[in-house]
This record gives sequence, structure tokens and C-alpha cells, in this order.
Amino acid sequence: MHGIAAALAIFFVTLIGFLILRASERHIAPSTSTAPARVPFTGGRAPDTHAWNRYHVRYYPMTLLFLAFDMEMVFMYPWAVVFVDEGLIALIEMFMFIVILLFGILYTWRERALEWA
Amino acid sequence: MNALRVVIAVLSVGTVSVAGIYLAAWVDLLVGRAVAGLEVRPLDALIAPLRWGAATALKARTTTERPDAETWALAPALLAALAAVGLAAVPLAPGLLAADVANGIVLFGAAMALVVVAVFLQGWSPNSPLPMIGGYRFIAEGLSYEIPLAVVLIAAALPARSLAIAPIVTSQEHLWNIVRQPLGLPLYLMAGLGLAFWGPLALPGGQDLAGGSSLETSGVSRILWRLAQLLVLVAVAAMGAAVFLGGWLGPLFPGAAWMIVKTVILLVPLIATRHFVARVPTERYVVVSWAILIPLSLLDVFIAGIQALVAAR
Amino acid sequence: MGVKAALARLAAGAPARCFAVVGAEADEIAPWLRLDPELAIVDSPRAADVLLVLGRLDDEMLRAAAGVHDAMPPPRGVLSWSPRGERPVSWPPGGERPVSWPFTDDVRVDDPAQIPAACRRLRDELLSGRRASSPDTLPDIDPAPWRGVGPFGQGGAGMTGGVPYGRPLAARADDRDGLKLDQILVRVGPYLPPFPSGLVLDVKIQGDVIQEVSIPTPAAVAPDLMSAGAPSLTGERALFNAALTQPVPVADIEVARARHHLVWLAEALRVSGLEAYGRRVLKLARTMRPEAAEPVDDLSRWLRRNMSLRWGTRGVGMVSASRAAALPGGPVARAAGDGRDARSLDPAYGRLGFTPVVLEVGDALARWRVRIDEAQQALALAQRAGQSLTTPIGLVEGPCGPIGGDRSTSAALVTMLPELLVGMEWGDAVTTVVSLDIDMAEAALPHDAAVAGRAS
Amino acid sequence: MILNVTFWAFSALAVFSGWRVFRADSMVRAAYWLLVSFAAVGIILVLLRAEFLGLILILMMGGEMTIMAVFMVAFMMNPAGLNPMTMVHRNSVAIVAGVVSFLAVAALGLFARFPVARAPEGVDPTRKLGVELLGNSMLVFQTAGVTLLAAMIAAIAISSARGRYGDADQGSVEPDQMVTAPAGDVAAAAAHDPAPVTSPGAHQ
Repeated sequence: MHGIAAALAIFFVTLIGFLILRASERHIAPSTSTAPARVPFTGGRAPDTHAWNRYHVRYYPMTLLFLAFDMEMVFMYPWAVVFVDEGLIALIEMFMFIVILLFGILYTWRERALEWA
Repeated sequence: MNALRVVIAVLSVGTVSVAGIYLAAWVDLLVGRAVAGLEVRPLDALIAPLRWGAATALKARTTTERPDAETWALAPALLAALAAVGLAAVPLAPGLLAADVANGIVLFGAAMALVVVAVFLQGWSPNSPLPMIGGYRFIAEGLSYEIPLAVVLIAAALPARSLAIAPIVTSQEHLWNIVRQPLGLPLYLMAGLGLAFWGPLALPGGQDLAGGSSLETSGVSRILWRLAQLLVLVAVAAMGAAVFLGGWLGPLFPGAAWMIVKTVILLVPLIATRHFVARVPTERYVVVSWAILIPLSLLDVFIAGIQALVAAR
Repeated sequence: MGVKAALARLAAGAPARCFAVVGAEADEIAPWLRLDPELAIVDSPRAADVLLVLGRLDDEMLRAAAGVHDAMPPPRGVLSWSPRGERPVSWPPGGERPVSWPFTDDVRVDDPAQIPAACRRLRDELLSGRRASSPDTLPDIDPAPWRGVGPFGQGGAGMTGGVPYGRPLAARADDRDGLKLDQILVRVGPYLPPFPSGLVLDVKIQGDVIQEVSIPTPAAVAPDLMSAGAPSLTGERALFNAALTQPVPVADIEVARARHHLVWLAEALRVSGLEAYGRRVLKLARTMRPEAAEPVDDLSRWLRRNMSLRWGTRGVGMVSASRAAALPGGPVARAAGDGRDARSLDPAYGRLGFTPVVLEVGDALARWRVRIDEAQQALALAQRAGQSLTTPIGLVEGPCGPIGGDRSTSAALVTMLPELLVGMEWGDAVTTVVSLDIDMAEAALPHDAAVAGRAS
Repeated sequence: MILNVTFWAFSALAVFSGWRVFRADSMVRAAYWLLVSFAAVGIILVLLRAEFLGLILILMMGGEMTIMAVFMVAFMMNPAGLNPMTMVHRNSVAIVAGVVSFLAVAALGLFARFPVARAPEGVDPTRKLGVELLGNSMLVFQTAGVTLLAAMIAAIAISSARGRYGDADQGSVEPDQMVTAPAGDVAAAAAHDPAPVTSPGAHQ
């Protein structure tokens, strides 16, 4: 349990340490904010609209593929632990599982759904 | 007693992080100067990162018209914190492990999966078009490298029969994973470059976006972002040294010395890629990652599996 | 205070970070700034200490430069250099503020060789607080009134209406994959680093794919520069233009061509992420001699072997044969199988056994290859040429295309951009624009100006 | 003691961030508040000695919530809440449903008799999970593979705008079928280029 406690402590100490460092800058260089200084930079001219709009995620088929593969990874972790003990059956079983999923990639690739431009 | 261990863990990871970041910045300067045909001055390069930091710290923080100020502030801190957790999962020597968990590669994987969140927030928060494109690019990149990264680490766990890092290191006593799983390290380093959005995989912050995700960032935040990025690189190199290069194993010298040497051996080429390999196009990287790298990483698992079964007989 | 002073002392050893705004008549200086170890030319004004204003700018460009300046975080400063020590003309009547020169406390440099040192000095003064940060040049007014407007005082009403925080939200537009999502207008330039300085594009994107490109003010530089007198032709431009009317040593012309291509290569490498190697190439461009062409041959070999560069440029930005035929000529057309080269018409080149470098493919990779091969060929020609002179035939093959024809290649390339870039991912679009090597000064220069330059 | 404090702290964080999901104007914030909630639950799982489950929850949700964020930004008007908006609709129904389900879950928590089964020391839950997957649950495991494949193919078939014989909006018709199709369809199919197009930059 102390392992996870250490991981949490390291996470929060680094997080808070960085936030404090960032807050410290007001003592070195106070930030100023005027209207022309706030204009987002694209080469010197002011933008037309906000950038935050309905952003067209062109790679959405790939994200769906990822969701399936993320699940696959979850199964692989416990499988890896018992692999050597279980022997050949574990190898065959995971081989089947992965080959089934590889068909998914093959199909996606053939449908050219990984490209977007 | 436990509290003391936690404090020691925090302090040691902090020390290693600072040293690693400094080393990474130094190596980057040296390689860059050598490639540029400038005189390599190692001592000047030692102080140059500090000079850059001082000059940057003296600049005010700029903001944009309607940024998400909180997530903008959070992004570098989150990236650094995740990288530190990733580094904490790596044992320096037998028993010398900050975050000693039974599922070490899952902890590392979880920390590294959240890196996507930090980089996306850095690009999204300023409400500015070019950083936003950079942030979205990193999601495409992140979803593509995440699976090979996890799968090659799983392959390394097979002969160790454990998801903890220390058994993975000791399982390499007779043969390092770099030899018995030859696909593992190259795939891991490619994924690691993506994780650190460095060099050829510096897609969110590429020059084609004029700096991309950190284009609008100035002052101390800019330094923090750079530090966090270098820390990710250090964590990647350290984990690679433990999992593929036999970690602390080695003759004569103490384990920690071997671990440091091996980490540096991986860190230097990782950093040098920035000066030798051009940035790859996002879309083609995604296609190659899914159509080639992921199948290769699954092949790596089978090679590792067969090898582990043969060795167990 | 002590911390600030200590930081300033430490920072004094760092290179001065500059954002460069390059106008007309600065092409002798601007490319070489990256070679100076005292300077670091940065991509974003948010990372810059000093705004470098080089050459002559017209009203539109000056207004954009003011926008870039205001985006820089304080402490910031301006360093300006202009040929003949003059300053650009006034704001147009529609401008926000009628000032002739927006930078009230800039440091002016007359000798371009002094720029790096002056930059460092300015930066040190700024960071140590000995010099006040340069004030905003544009008025502190929201882009549109929004405070207190709308039911929640955010400037908006409904889900997408109004101008929340001063700007509207984007509108939807059709897309080729049937998803009708928002189309964002990105106003590229004139000073967005990967693009040539002065190139102004209105790019409409959905996601990272470009849907529409338009050029808001074609040849924005020309009118005011013309009113202030025709720009003089400096450096290589003067040399190539001189060859229109008088014999010029072939060796000089060819070395200038090789140098131009290597300078372009340095920038293209930088945009590809290989900044350090780009600097090496830039140094080579400055120091190369026709008698010692081995470094250029080594470079060519290294480039051919670099798979990552090939991967990023192959199949990107295809210029079809018909499009190439519509161009006046130049390396872009030759990379697409169009063999026109003004040098083929010159008997002096005929005697040297000149044949143009032509590739059939037409993608960015072919353009890279044509330029590198031409640089090698130019050095070989320069070595063989000895004292031989060009024949003035009224048409000179400049590094970007023929000079002295009806219109410049760069202008033709700019007008080609809107069709060429549509449908590309952002990174590929940038690769394409870089690979075209558009010389905005040449594009903005009306053909008459080239003639005027010839006459002077 | 510290264990208890940590447990309650992360429980509170999980509830608080769950509440923030519905108070956030920005879709990105809403998605990542949900991620914080999941991460807090993951830590609680780890505290309950389900280390693998807890960590894997965080690992998966990092990617998944990001995907959710980008889809929400893509499809919601005003995705960053620049104009004020609310994630809550039909308040009265929502309040009733919320109160009822809270009471139900609270009652379950208070009155159900939970089995007392302390995890025995020295047992690695990850290993047990692996044995289970390769033993009794093998069929479930393999069925999951087939289900995932079906999900992948269905997702791509429904969502992708491209096909192997050209773009979907142009029919993506297989060349063989174009020949054997009825006369009317042949004319329609012949109107577009059946050859696969590598990139739109190549349509000149």
C-alpha cells in the first residue's frame, strides 16, 4: 500500500509544486492584459471568431477503433501474469483473441478509415 | 515509518527528476550545436539552460481573449506530475523503488495515458486556432502510440510472470529483453518519442503551427511546459532501461550506477532524434502506427510468449 | 528585487529572442539572422524579447506588425532597420489610429551589421529594467462591445448568438464527409513564421483540413511602396535584374542561384523540425565556393538518405502538368515535368553544355530534389564558366522563375495557392507552401517595377 | 487512520467532481471533471486492494474521456460555453429521479447485508483474474473478442466517410458490381470515378 501512497504523494507534490512556481511569476513579472495583447496570434491580423467551435475531429473512426483496442489491453494484463504458468493454452487463446482484433485493423485500413485528409 | 518512506520517495524522485531534466537539456544543446556546425562548448552549455530560463522567467504572462485560465495553468503541472509518477514506478536498484506497486507497468501506463489530457489541455485552453489544432493532433498521436506502448510492456512482463517492474528486471538476469524481444525496444522508443511529443513526433508543437500547443504561452508557464516535457523523456528512458536493458543488472558497479548509465544510453539517442529525423506528417503517422506498429507490437508479444514458454520448459 | 536583478544578470548571457518582421528590400539581411549566435529567431511573439522590423513596410504590413508587437509579453522592445534610414508612410484613413510609425520608442539601426549586437543590448536593458517596456501600439478597445451585453453579461444571447467576450462564434458549413460542423477562419499572415513573410491568406478550416483559401488583398505590398518610389533591387535581385540588360558573369549568377536554393533549403529543413541542420546549411550557403563543392554534394547525399524528409514530402502538394504549364516557369514547373528554363535560350549556357533539371512528379519531394540538383548544377556551371558572360536576351532565369516575362513566378504561385491547398491537412499545406519557395517581394513587385529597376 | 482519511478525501473528490460535470459550461471541462471522478474512484478501488482494477480504470478513462471530450466538442453548439449554457434540462423530472435514485442507493448501502469476505493476504488479484480468464471464463473472453470485432466493423462501416472503392458519398461501389448492376445503376455508378483515390490533393 505504501507504493501507491508514494505515487499519490509524488503526483500531488509535483502538481502543487508546479502550480506554486507558476503563481510565483507574479512577483517577478506581473502580467498585464490589454485588448491588443490578448488577440490570439496567427500572423499579426486579428481573428474572425473564437477558436472554440464545433471542431471537426477528422480521425473519429480511429478513436472508435481505439476504444475496442483499449479493452483488449485490459485483458492482456492479467493474461501476461499467468501466461507462463498456464502454458500453451494461454498462448493459443491470446493468439485467437488478437487475430480476431487484427481483422478489425485490417478492415479499417482497407476501408481507408484511418486517413482523413 | 511509512510516512518516512513516502517522504524519502518524494525527495528521491524530485532529485532524479531535476538531474534528469538538466542532463536532457544539456545533451540537447550539445547535439544541436554539433549538428549545426557550431563549436561544442560543454561548459557553456551547462549554464545555457539556466540563462534561457532566467530570460523567460522575466517575461510577463500573456493571456488570450477568453482562455480557460484554470486548465491552462493546470496543463504543465499535470504533465510534470504524471511524468514524475511514471519515473517513480521505475526501480533504481533492488529495493530502491519509490512507488512499489504490484502492477508497475499498469501504473506507468495509467500515468502515460493521462499525458494526452495534459497536452490537449495545453493546446485547447488558450482559445486560439493554431494551439487548438496542435492539441487535437496530439489526441490522434496519443491514441496511436498508446497501444504499442502498453503492448510491448506487457510482452516484457511475460517472462517475469508479474506486472511489477522489479521482477521484470530480475527476469533479465540471463538475457536482456532487448535481445530476446528484439522488436520491443525499437517500438517502445518510437512510442516514447510520441509520448514526449519530441523530435520527429513533436506534432502538437511543430514548426508548421508556429509552436502549436505552446504558441500562446509565455513567461514561467513556458519554462514549466518545457521542464515537464523533458521529464517525460527522462521517465521514458528510465523505464526503457529497466524493462529492456536489464535495469540495475551489471557487473562490478552498484546497481544504481548501471541503471543511471543505461538510462543515459537511451536518453541521448531519444534527444538526438530531434536533430536528425524530420517531423513526420500527422495523418501518415496515424496510419503507419495502426497498420504497422500495432501489428508489430502484437507480433512482439507472440515472440516473447513463445520464448518465455521455451525458457520455462 | 534581488531575485529579478539576479535573473537579469543570468539572462544577459542568453541569445536575444527576436520575432522578425520582414518587409521589402531586406532580403540581403533577413535570411542570415539565424546564423548569428547572439540571436534566436523565434516562431511566436509570445516567446520574443525584441521585435525586429526590417526593410520597408506598407500600411497593411505595418498594422500587422503592430499587432505582433502588442502580442509580445513585456518587457519588450522594437529594433528597426530600413534602407536609407527612411520610415514607412502613414496609416490608411480606415486605420484605428492615425500614426505614421506605431513604435514610439524603437531603437533604429543604420548599419545592418549592428543588428545582433544592438538586439542583445536592447534585450539586456529591457530585462534589467534600465529601459521601459515598449507600450501597446493599438488602442485598448475590445474587438466588439460585449461587457454587460446579453442576459448574462457575456455579450451573447442564445446558444451561439452575440459576441461573447468580443467575438462571434463560427458558423457551420458543409463538409465532404457529410458532417456539418463549424468552419473556422484562420487569418494567416503576414507574419506567421512557416509561411513566407508578407504572405496573407484567409484559410477556412474544419478540423485540421483546409476547405477554402482566399487571398484578401492581392499584392498587398505594392501600392504604398510604389507611392513612396519604386523599391530598389538589392542583393541577388539586383544581380538577376541586371542580367536582363547587360552581360553578367555566369559564375556570379549561378553562385547566387545556388545560394538562394540553399537558403531556401535551410528554412525548409527548419520547418521540417531540423533546425540545427538548417543552420548548418545556412552556413554552407554563406561560405560555399564553386571550387569547393564537396560540402554541397555531401549535403545532397545526406538529404537523399534521410527517409523522414522523404516521407513528409512525397505525394504532398501535387502540381499537375497543366498547372505547371500555366506558370511562367521556374523550379516548381520543372519539378512537374515542364522543362522551360530561360537559360536554355542563352548561347552562353549552351556552350557550357547546360540542360535543365526536370522531374516528372510534381510533388513537394520533387521540388526539393530539383532545387538541390539545381544548386549542385549551378556550382558546377559556375566552376566551368570561368570568365564567360551571359547574353542579355530580355529573359533571365531567376532562382524562383524567369524574370522579365509578363509576370513573376511568385505572383503566379500565390494565385495558384487557393486551388492547391484546398482539401489538405494543415501540416501538408505548410509543407506545400514552403516547397513552392514563394518570394513575396517578387510577387508584390509589379512587373513594371522590375522594368523600372532595370532602367535605373 | 491515514487510509481512512484518504478514502474519505477521494470519495468526496469523486462526488464533487461528479457534481461539477453538470455545472461546467465547457464540454472539455465536463469531460475532464468526469475523468477526475473516475480517477478518484480508481484510487478508492486501489485502497480497497483492487489495485489492478483501480489503475486500469484510470488508464482506460484517460483515453476514453478524451474521446468523449472531442466528440462533445464536435457535436454540441457552443462547445466551450462561451455563451452561458446548462447541462441540466427538465429540472423537476431530474430532481425527482435524482432524489429517488439517491434514496434507493443509500438504502441499499445502509440496509443491504454485504458479505464479509476479506481478501486473504498473499493473494494477487491480478493473477486470479488471469486464471479466471483462461479457465472458466474462457468462452466469455473469446466472445468479447468477437464482440469487439463486430463493434469495430460496425463503427467503421457506419461512421467512415471513405470506402475501399472511393468515398462513401459517391457510393463506394465495388467495380465488379458496377458491371452486373441494372442499367440505370450502371449509368449512375459510372458517373463517378471508381478508382480508389489516395488523397484529395490528387484530384486536380
